[in-house]
Amino acid sequence: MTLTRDAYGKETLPLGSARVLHPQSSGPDGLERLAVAWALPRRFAFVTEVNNTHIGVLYIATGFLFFLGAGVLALLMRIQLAYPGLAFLDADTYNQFFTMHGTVMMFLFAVPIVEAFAVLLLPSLLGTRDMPFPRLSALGYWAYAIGGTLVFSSLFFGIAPDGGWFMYPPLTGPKFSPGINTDVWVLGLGFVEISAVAAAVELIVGILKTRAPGMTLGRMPIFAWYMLVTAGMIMIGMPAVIAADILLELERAFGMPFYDATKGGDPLLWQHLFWLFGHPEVYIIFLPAAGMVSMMLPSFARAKLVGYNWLALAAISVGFLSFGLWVHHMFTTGLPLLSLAFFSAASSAIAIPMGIQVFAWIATLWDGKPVLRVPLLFILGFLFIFTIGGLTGVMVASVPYDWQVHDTYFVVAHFHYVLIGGMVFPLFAAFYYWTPLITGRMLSERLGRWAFWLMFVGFNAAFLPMHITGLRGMPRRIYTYSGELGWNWLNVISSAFSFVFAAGVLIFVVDIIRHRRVGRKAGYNPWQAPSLEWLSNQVGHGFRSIMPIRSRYPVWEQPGLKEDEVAGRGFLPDAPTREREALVTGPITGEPEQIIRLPGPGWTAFLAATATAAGLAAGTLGLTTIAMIAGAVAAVAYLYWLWSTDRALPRQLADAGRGVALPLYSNDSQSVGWWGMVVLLISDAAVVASFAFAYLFLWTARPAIWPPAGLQLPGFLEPALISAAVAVAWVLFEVADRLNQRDRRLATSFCFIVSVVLAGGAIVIGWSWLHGLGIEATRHSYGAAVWTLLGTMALHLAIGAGMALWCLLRLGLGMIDSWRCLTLRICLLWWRFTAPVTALVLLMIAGFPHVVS
Amino acid sequence: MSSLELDNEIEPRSEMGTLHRLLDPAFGFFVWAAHFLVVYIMTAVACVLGLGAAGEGVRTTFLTVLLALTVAAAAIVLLHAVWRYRQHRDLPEQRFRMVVTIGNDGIATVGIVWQLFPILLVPVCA
Amino acid sequence: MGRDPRWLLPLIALSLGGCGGPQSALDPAGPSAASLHRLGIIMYVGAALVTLLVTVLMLVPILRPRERPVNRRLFLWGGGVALPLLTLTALVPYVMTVGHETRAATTSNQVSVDVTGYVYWWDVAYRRPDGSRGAASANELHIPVGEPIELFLHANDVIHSLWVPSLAGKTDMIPGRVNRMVIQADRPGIYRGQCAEYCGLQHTLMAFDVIALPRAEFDTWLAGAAQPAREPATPELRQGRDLFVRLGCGVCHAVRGVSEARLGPDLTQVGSRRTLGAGTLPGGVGNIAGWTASAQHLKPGNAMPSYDQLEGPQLRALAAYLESLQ
Amino acid sequence: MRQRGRLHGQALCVAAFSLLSTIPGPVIAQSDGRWKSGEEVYVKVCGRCHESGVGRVIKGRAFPPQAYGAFVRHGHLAMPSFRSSEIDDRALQALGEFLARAPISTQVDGDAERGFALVASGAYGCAACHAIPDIRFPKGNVGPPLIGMAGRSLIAGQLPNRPDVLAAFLRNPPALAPQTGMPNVGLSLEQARDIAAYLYTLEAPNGP
Repeated sequence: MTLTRDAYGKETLPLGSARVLHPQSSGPDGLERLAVAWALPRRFAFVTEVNNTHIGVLYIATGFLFFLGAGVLALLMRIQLAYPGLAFLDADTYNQFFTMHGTVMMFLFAVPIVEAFAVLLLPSLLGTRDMPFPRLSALGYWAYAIGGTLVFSSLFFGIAPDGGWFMYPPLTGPKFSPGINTDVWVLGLGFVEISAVAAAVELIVGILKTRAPGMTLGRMPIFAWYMLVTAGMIMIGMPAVIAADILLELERAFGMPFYDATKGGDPLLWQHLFWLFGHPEVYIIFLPAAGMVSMMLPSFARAKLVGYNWLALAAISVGFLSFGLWVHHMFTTGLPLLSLAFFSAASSAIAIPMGIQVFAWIATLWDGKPVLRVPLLFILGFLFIFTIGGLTGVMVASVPYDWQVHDTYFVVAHFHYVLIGGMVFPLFAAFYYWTPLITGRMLSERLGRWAFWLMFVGFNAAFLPMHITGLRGMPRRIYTYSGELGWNWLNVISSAFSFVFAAGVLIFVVDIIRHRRVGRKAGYNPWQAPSLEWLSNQVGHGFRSIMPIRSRYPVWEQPGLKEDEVAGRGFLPDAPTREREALVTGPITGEPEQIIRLPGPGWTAFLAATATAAGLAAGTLGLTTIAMIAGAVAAVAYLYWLWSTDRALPRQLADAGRGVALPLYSNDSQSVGWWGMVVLLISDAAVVASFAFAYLFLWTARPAIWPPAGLQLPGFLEPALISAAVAVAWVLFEVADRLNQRDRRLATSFCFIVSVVLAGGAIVIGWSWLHGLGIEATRHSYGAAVWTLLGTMALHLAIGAGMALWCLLRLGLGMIDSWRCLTLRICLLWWRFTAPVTALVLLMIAGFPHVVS
Repeated sequence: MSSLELDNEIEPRSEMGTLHRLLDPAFGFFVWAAHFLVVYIMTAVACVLGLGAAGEGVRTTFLTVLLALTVAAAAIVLLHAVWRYRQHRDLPEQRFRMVVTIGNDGIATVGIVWQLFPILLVPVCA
Repeated sequence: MGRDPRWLLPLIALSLGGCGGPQSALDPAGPSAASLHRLGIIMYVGAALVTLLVTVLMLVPILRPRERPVNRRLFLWGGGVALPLLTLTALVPYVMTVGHETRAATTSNQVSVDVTGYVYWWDVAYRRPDGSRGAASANELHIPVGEPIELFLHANDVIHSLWVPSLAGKTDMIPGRVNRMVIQADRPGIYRGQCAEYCGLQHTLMAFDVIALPRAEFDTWLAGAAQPAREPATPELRQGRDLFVRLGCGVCHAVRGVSEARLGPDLTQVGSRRTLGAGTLPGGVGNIAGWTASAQHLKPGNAMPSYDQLEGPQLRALAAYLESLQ
Repeated sequence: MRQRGRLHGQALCVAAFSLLSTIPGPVIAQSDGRWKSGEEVYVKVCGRCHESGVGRVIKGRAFPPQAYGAFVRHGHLAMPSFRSSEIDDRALQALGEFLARAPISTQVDGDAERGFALVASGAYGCAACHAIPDIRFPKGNVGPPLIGMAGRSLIAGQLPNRPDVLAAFLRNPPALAPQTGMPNVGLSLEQARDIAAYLYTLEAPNGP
């Protein structure tokens, strides 16, 4: 074994002393070591497993159960609407049902299940053993599964949310919704936010950093492109709704009037923040589905994807443009026509990338000789239904036309065409396509055709008439209607065929249950797909060895790939550290950089998730003691988790196979931890930006009384002091990093201590400043916004101070040194973000009132 | 890596270099987003400040500014596209990057230029 | 704008069946609804053609006997770029010029009405020339035919949305904001509207009527509406009025000349209204009695309590009095 | 007021009694002295009173057949008793069976369909106070549910449930039942009869 050269030749790497780990030298062979390292825990300990492939299956199953549950709600509602004046459901129950149907379908089914597919498939599609933060995925899954179940079961106690899935205040404010129904909704969303953000971090860093060697950005499976865009959208979009949720809870729990017009708040603030997330949300759901379609099509068309580059750029375009559409949902709110028209024009622009995608898929079909199997049937159904949904989308994006159809059954029909067409049909295609990968058996072709035709006919016959129902005047969210309005027949048809659609889903469920016994054995690559996932055996370590990739369609175009993979002629045919490992590659070129050791089974993620879910739920229900206990358990679990990161590692290279040795550790921007922090900070920036937006927006809503008369305007002295203190603290952190490089432990410690003091001082000055100004949080929206913004920055400083203490502790225990300093550098990233942002926020708070008054 | 046939593209070794190379293909959309936010916020603020009641001259000036911003944004994006095209056209291994960059710039340009319709056709602050 | 696509109407009528109904956007009776309907028809036809194109294109490769080389460029540039770019470059400017009549400037002698959304009913107040609150009504908007009417939309509690599909699109009523909207009916008639923004438990039962009258009739109606309520003519009606006062109905409801409150619908002309409880029940003395006695049963969660403590004759007298308020 | 209502009832009873006395024996005697069926008995004898509005409606009341026999043999209030010489046991049995199965008498000069249309129009507010089986909304709970109106004994708890009385009550409820909460909604006589006819189509849920 000769080493050609080290991977990147950093000076920090003590090459001279390097002893390369060669695990082959003794003990059992590589395959056995892999099997041991990646073994699944047995029996009940399966909850400790964190492997993404394992979590992905659980994720999908859970999401599908929520789909069935919310579907049953829909059927019950369709019974109620079948005839005018029925009393099958009373008003209150109906309102809870439609709210839960929307909430569960959007938040507990659609977003989680597309992320679940990514979590399940991406490791093998990218040709890696696993993505970098498996515990994060596990945390997201368990929080979602436990929390989602709690939220769904609120239906059985009559405390389900009843404000509609977009929960407009003031209807959902403390005055008009005093019950806990709304809090249950916020709770549910909280879990989705945890799981979505957790999965998004994992996906972004995973896609960028753990690809097969040689898999450049241009060779990634197209699904990875779609998921990269989707995860990016989650990181930007989710924070807006997180912010809106926080403001709503602040108003409900503490009376801070953000949405209460009588105290200077504005209901439209919620709508802006909610739809800033809510519109991209539709594309967050659609894009992964489109990615799956793009993955499946080549297998059935027997041709390479036409316009891979075009699809990648279309995905990026959609990702960006979808953020320019949020007022799309607010055309009737009386905003100036010109403002509305900007959004109308932006909405129209998104038609181009959408058109590109649809025609690229059709061209792919033309390019080959299509084989009409069940997944392709669902894809064709998707193309048909989604096209109609997209075209009605152009209609509702036309401002004046939307004035007629907004909040009517036309819109109900439109978004079901978009979501069921654009997401559920591809999802069923994916179920039929990838089930053999998981279970090793094929689903029934015959039952599949039945399921498809029932779903296709049932869907169209149920939802096409709704366009007309809406145009004939039926608003959405009404539990009954008069028989004289001309909607009777249309509703009967919709109700009847909704059951036909349900019958199709039922057949699929039956098929899933029976195929484990009687399904045909799938064998290797049953669809003759071109992508890597069929090489993986989907248990534990997945690939025998990690194959270098030279093509977008490796299975078709790299002869001998399978043989080489099985023979262990790829990278990492062994487990040099005897732990779970993955290859870290460059985000652009896919050049191997490092071997990371991945966490194996452990209780941390499960415990943290359970405790978080229990704590949040108990808090919502007012069970303070339980909430506090659960919170403490969660805190301990998270701290333990953090403590266990940045592990001690030998300064060694490890044999990665194919004559390459790679380091086991990196303390700079090559490390996955650094990338994870950057992604999180982008998300955090979006939260702060949302609060800043709220502050500025409330002025545009009430320019005459904002800030309220008689209030002393803030001065610049305290902001300057605070900014200075924070800036010094940041600089000290930078200095600490440099000093640590030179092993100056005492001086480094001193920097940490001073920065803690400075952060604490800044918080105290800010506190007394606001009190001195007499700004109250509950009297007026101005005070509420100022307190929220400064509170957020104080929290950032407190976390920064906590990080300094954390580093101090680890330094003292010898867990930070000049080589092992990733923790310090990640905390440094936090300060690089917090210090300038704090100064900007302070400048805005001090300066803006002077500008406007 | 000698055992791999990698693109000629070289992995940037600096923090910012990687982020920059990752985000550059979406340059057009960052401009689009900035332009979109600026015209939207300018309109909202102008209407709050009473542009609706202002004289014809003020409104024309306002619209002219919007118009100029739009043309400038579109021009910047197109220049970026031309620049990247000249950089990459002779490098077959950079074709993917080039197509994505130019395509994004193109769609972003359409998105920016289409904002002319509202500016030219829709009454201000109505 | 553009050629009148009236020749398409038979086609649309054929495909949609009957489009009438008291609350249908497909049966426009005002200039705004008509121009939106015209826009709609253009888009329906366009959408149908594109759907047909996509469906045919995707079925051809499945159905054709043998494969043929494909022109990828034509698909991507033609279908993906040119098709949306050209159609939308044509459509978007047209869309932007439609519907401005609902925000049109108004002249000074126009009818201006303040409409306020409450959970779950509508307060209607006609502005006097000096801007003060004139004749009031509830859940019914009388307008003169053929004139643009200026509506100022308010919300008292939560967000509502005013929508009369036959006349114009909807505009939200948002607490803390006043939205302005102009509607016009081109022919006399009764046009039903309904709250279009979910506003809580009884969002469903929040309808109202626009009654378009010839100008002369409207003037008569408005003059009548501005008068105080008629004195009760019979002993029973007097008993009814006394009950109205004694039971505290006047704490919430205004009857011009009897009470002034504004928490509930103005009842000065309740006897002539087409509906009770914002479209929950038709008018008439029987329904008034039923509504008074069991408002919470008929529309649970609305602000009116059920007056179930009344004796039969009292209920009748009260109902008769209210019905006499024409 | 209440007093006057009771007087009305007594006057009606007296009138009925005097009418009964005019039922002569010859009507009963048949050419062969035998009854062909229970229906014949009803039409020829019972119907005299029970179809003319004098006696209560007895068709469609779903009593056990023996109960009819007991009434016939023992009489009831204004109704005279009939001996076995006037009607033999077999004929009585047949009569009982016929009556138990017979549908309600809709001997009202009204059109039930038109009546339903009037009720369903909502203009008179029937459903605002009464739950009516064919009307899904509203389902009032101010007055009693109207299901089973066909077989109910009393109108408003105080008036005999007879077609003419029902029609008169519908036209002007306070006139017949002064304490009622049901207002005069301004029905014409014809409309009232139509609605009465409709109400007599409303069987009890577990009726015959």
